[in-house]
Amino acid sequence: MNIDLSVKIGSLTLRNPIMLASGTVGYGNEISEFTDLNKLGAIVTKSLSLKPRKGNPPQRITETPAGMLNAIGLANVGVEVFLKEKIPFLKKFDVPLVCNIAASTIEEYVECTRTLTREETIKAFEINISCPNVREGGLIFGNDLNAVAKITDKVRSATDKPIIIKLSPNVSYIATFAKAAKENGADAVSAINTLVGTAFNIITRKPKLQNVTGGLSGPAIKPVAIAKVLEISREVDIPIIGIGGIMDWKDVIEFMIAGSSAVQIGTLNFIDPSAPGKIVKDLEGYCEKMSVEKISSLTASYIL
Amino acid sequence: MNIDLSVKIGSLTLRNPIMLASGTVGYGNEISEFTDLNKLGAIVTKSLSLKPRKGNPPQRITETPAGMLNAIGLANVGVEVFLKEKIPFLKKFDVPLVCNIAASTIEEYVECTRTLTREETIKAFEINISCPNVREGGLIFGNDLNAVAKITDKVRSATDKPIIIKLSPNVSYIATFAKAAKENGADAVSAINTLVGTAFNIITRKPKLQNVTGGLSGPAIKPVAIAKVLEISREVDIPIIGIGGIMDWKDVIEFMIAGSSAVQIGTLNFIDPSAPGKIVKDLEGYCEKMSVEKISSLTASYIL
Amino acid sequence: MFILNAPVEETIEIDNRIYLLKVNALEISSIIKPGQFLNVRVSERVSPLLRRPFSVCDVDGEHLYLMFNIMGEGTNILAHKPKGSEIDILGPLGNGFNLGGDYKTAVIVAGGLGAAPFPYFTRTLTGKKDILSFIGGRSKDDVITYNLKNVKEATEDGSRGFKGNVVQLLEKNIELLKSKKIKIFACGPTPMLRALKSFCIKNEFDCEVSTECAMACGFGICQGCSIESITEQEKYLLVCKDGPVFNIKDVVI
Amino acid sequence: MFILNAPVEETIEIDNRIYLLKVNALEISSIIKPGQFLNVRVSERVSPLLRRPFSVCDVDGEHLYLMFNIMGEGTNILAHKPKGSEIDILGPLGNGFNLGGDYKTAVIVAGGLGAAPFPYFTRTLTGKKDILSFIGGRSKDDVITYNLKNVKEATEDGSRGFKGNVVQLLEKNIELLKSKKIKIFACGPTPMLRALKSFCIKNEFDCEVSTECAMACGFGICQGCSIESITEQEKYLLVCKDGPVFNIKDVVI
Ligand SMILES: Cc1cc2nc3c(=O)[nH]c(=O)nc-3n(C[C@H](O)[C@H](O)[C@H](O)COP(=O)(O)OP(=O)(O)OC[C@H]3O[C@@H](n4cnc5c(N)ncnc54)[C@H](O)[C@@H]3O)c2cc1C
Ligand SMILES: Cc1cc2nc3c(=O)[nH]c(=O)nc-3n(C[C@H](O)[C@H](O)[C@H](O)COP(=O)(O)OP(=O)(O)OC[C@H]3O[C@@H](n4cnc5c(N)ncnc54)[C@H](O)[C@@H]3O)c2cc1C
Ligand SMILES: Cc1cc2nc3c(=O)[nH]c(=O)nc-3n(C[C@H](O)[C@H](O)[C@H](O)COP(=O)(O)O)c2cc1C
Ligand SMILES: Cc1cc2nc3c(=O)[nH]c(=O)nc-3n(C[C@H](O)[C@H](O)[C@H](O)COP(=O)(O)O)c2cc1C
Ligand code: FES
Ligand code: FES
Repeated sequence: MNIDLSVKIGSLTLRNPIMLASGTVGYGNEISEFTDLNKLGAIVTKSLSLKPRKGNPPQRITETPAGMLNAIGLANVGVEVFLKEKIPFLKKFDVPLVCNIAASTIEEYVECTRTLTREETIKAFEINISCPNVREGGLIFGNDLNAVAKITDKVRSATDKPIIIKLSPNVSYIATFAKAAKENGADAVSAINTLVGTAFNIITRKPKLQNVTGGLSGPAIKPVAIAKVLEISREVDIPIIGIGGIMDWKDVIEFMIAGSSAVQIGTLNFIDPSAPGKIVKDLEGYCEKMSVEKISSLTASYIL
Repeated sequence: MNIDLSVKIGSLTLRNPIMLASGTVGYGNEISEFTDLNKLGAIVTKSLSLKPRKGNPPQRITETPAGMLNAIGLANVGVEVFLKEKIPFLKKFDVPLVCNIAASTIEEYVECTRTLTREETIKAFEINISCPNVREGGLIFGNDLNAVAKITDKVRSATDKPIIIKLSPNVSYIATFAKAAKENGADAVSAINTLVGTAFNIITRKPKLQNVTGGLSGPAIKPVAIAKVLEISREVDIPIIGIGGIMDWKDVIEFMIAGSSAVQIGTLNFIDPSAPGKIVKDLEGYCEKMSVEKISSLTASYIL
Repeated sequence: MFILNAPVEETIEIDNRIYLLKVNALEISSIIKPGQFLNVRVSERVSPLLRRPFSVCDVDGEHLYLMFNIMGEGTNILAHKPKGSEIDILGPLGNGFNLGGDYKTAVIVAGGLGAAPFPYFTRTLTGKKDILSFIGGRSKDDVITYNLKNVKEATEDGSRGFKGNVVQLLEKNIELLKSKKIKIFACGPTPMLRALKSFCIKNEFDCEVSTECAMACGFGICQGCSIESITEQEKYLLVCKDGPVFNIKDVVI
Repeated sequence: MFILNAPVEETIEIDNRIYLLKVNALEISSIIKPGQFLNVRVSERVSPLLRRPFSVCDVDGEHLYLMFNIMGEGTNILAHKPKGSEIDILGPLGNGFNLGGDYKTAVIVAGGLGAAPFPYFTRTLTGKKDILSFIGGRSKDDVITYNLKNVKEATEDGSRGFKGNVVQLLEKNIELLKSKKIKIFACGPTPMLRALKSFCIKNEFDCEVSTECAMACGFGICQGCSIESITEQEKYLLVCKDGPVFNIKDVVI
């Protein structure tokens, strides 16, 4: 059987639905030792800001039941160094590169996008409005419907490439945010970023993370992520990239059934950096066995 | 050393901070075979509504990574049967009984409270505005600040006993809800109820729960619960009952450090119904070892 | 009801992929009845989180036997419990089969792992009633006849015994069944139970069935294991407390 | 870097509560250097979720040795890995000790489990440099001298060797140390490293230190293992990639 694993995110076609999530693969070099990037759907860079960011002081991560908390604080090399030092490596691969952008002001989002869009290796933008570990300019954009609308609109004017808005799960109704993104020109949304969480050391009574709170990721959040994907899928007509706790091909299928066009693999990369490649193979096996000719037919195939 | 495990929730004094969470111990009889109720801080009944409720059709529960989803749908015997058939058993114990109330309208909350408050065995009310599995009257109270304010105010007029508002975690800023509860006369808040989640059967493509979505509980949600407790503790001056994923005495200490005056044990009762009693003993051991004379001194003892 | 750490005495793979776990638990073995079950904590860790329910398969003095195949993580862990380790079991739970009554022949009807409760059932009833066992499976590897008596087999692919499902095998033996004073005791997959229900109603056979569903607690506090009752419309029954054995007429299968 | 399933050949409790795990992993054993580490997946299950980092303790042909004590769930699982099972290891990771340079005597300074990397270190340097080992612990049970050479011991409670901490023991031996051309190689708890740093700066000793911190990936993609650099203010260094061995002057401890 001829299996078609390709999926579409707006005008962008991916050879399969497996993307690597922002912040969990750096700029691609380390993970390329374990997984053939050319076999993946896309890779998303660590969130980039206009200027380099040092990130939060240590301790930045801690394990929790079936999950982990991180408060990296968007440590990144900045747009300029990225273009000069990271793009040459990424150019060597035939895999769509999605640039994730994080900023403290709307102007910074626009400026980053405008600068990066000239680089042809970059095929799309993912706009991180939802990082729970940075609060600058007094705004937590991800929880503010107007901010999301405005950022989407402004970034839309700054590039012709597909725009993906990465949504925060820490809101009452995520679908309203997806709707605002769509109405302001986004091509897709990704869901979800991490949940706000914390943990304390019971001896020192201090938070385990220097930043006090962090973002919860990993299998623990999977049921929440799938519910958010389903909520968006039922209420808004926009491609969804499902993220949260994916550990194997079965989780990928579950996310697709719930409404995802593609998925991103995050925390799993830390545990098994060869997993993304394996999952692509497993998906092919599944489609063969279940006679699924086009994997994209699984998207939102739920029976409620 | 003389260890004082007692804690106060408004005017209510508990002999220790260990309460049994609503919906995870029925009306107390089955669990009394495994844990001596007289040794606990308090027990909270399954949510009661004015009339009996059949609850959701099966399948109602499913396991998830380090957690479980439930969509019981507030199955309960109703206020009348509760008073007639369940109270006589509960009367035999010397443990504060907290009645949890769930309703579809504000009037129903008031009516339930008014009826139950006459029963002297009942020492306090926990108002469940946050059940994710029932949507009647078109409102999901837990996500509506005005509704929470109004329910608290009306219930306040219906009883002299302490009122605890059980908050939903599925909101952007839980502290604003705690504030509304406080300003309208609540004596305490409990945090958190379950997170909205779902899971699909990848063979049938149907949700694993007949109700489609359910409430996520268990260790998976602990970091989220502790962050919500901390958020309330930092912003609102009201006693907090911490709930979410407690598995042992260490988790209890962590919740107390983060701001909880007492805690509730939920999912753990299903796994080890003798655990609540053991945890009380372990807490005593901890206090002895760490020279903590009054366990209540741990509340909000975080060092940020 | 007891919660106890039972020493594992042996884990035997009795047939390909079918395991028998032997544990030592006198408190429970001395009171448990056929059709009752145990809720087993397979791990101290937070995953798998919930206990796993298993019928008592057999009892022999202080020993309890559980029978299972590897369905997922929980049963995989159980199958590899080393001798000498302990497992945390909670039981006895639920109502067992009602063995009394005015019948001469107990007719066991089981599909696949549905055979699990019947070795103990057979042991208990031997000498008191006649026993006839109708055991089905998809193919010969799925037909479990361990410690059963007077077995007639059915396989859907015809690889052993009658070709067809176990209810069709009952139909084929309808004259035999009608000639005796029987009561049916059944356990198996839902489609089998549905067919059996029609069969029993049509032929007016009394039938008790052991049902299965997802469970959290196993002893009545979570309300997770609801099953629709035929007689009571106002509430669901609980598989763990009101069952797992029901009269087949009383519940929606 | 390799990810591979390494067969467990032996788990030895070498001292009370100190375990030595011997695995077979030629790809890694043939290239790993003293001070490098492995990131070990202790379980296939979702809890514990993350890998656990361990220094290479010793190498012997195709065999790798890890040394640890039971700190929590992960090390508890590792300590009980049965012979013949496999563990998933990722490595070699990080930069090892810089063994070269213009010194005659390598001075090992370790506290508690900080001794873990030094058996391999000692094996590698034997015959090339003189070695002096200063090993400390709270009490005699915490002093690990397994496969070390020329050991001087310190315990805080005085139950073995010098009474005091290991840096005080260095102070006591300052004349000896000053009389030789030394380089210090250290690993241990943070308070020890802080004291050692002052000591080295004061006495102008060159010192490499193997640091520890919480890690998710171990190979540079999560940015979780940041450590403050003395020289670079604009960014943090990564313990897993830029370390775990640093010159003690270069990082904030
Ligand atoms: C009262 C009762 C008695 C039982 N007795 C036995 C017995 O004697 N022998 C035996 O092998 N099994 C028995 N079961 C079923 C057994 O509990 C499940 O097979 C077991 O829980 C699976 O656990 P797991 O972690 O291996 O699989 P999981 O990873 O939990 O699930 C693997 C697959 O099994 C299915 N499954 C999970 N739980 C159940 C369930 N309760 N019923 C049916 N399918 C399920 C899941 O949907 C999934 O497809 C009984 C169940 C009940 C309720
Ligand atoms: C580069 C490196 C090399 C290491 N080499 C060794 C070694 O050779 N031998 C050895 O025994 N240990 C070593 N460690 C520490 C080891 O990784 C931890 O002891 C282990 O991860 C604990 O896992 P656990 O699941 O048993 O404990 P957990 O349940 O994760 O934690 C138990 C306790 O240990 C503490 N802890 C957890 N991780 C670390 C850590 N990375 N560093 C310090 N404390 C921690 C926790 O705060 C907690 O108090 C090394 C760590 C690093 C970063
Ligand atoms: C260590 C770490 C760093 C992350 N950094 C970013 C980031 O820079 N930008 C971003 O949009 N998301 C970031 N994320 C979120 C992930 O992209 C992803 O949304 C989240 O981890 C949930 O997926 P998972 O459960 O598969 O990890 C980060 C996650 C982790 C664990
Ligand atoms: C099966 C089940 C039923 C529940 N029913 C109720 C309920 O009726 N009313 C209520 O306020 N909370 C109910 N809860 C929520 C718990 O009281 C508690 O807030 C939640 O489970 C988180 O705690 P845990 O992680 O310790 O279980 C229920 C939880 C579970 C798992
Ligand atoms: S399984 Fe909990 S009530 Fe039946
Ligand atoms: S541990 Fe992940 S970058 Fe160092």
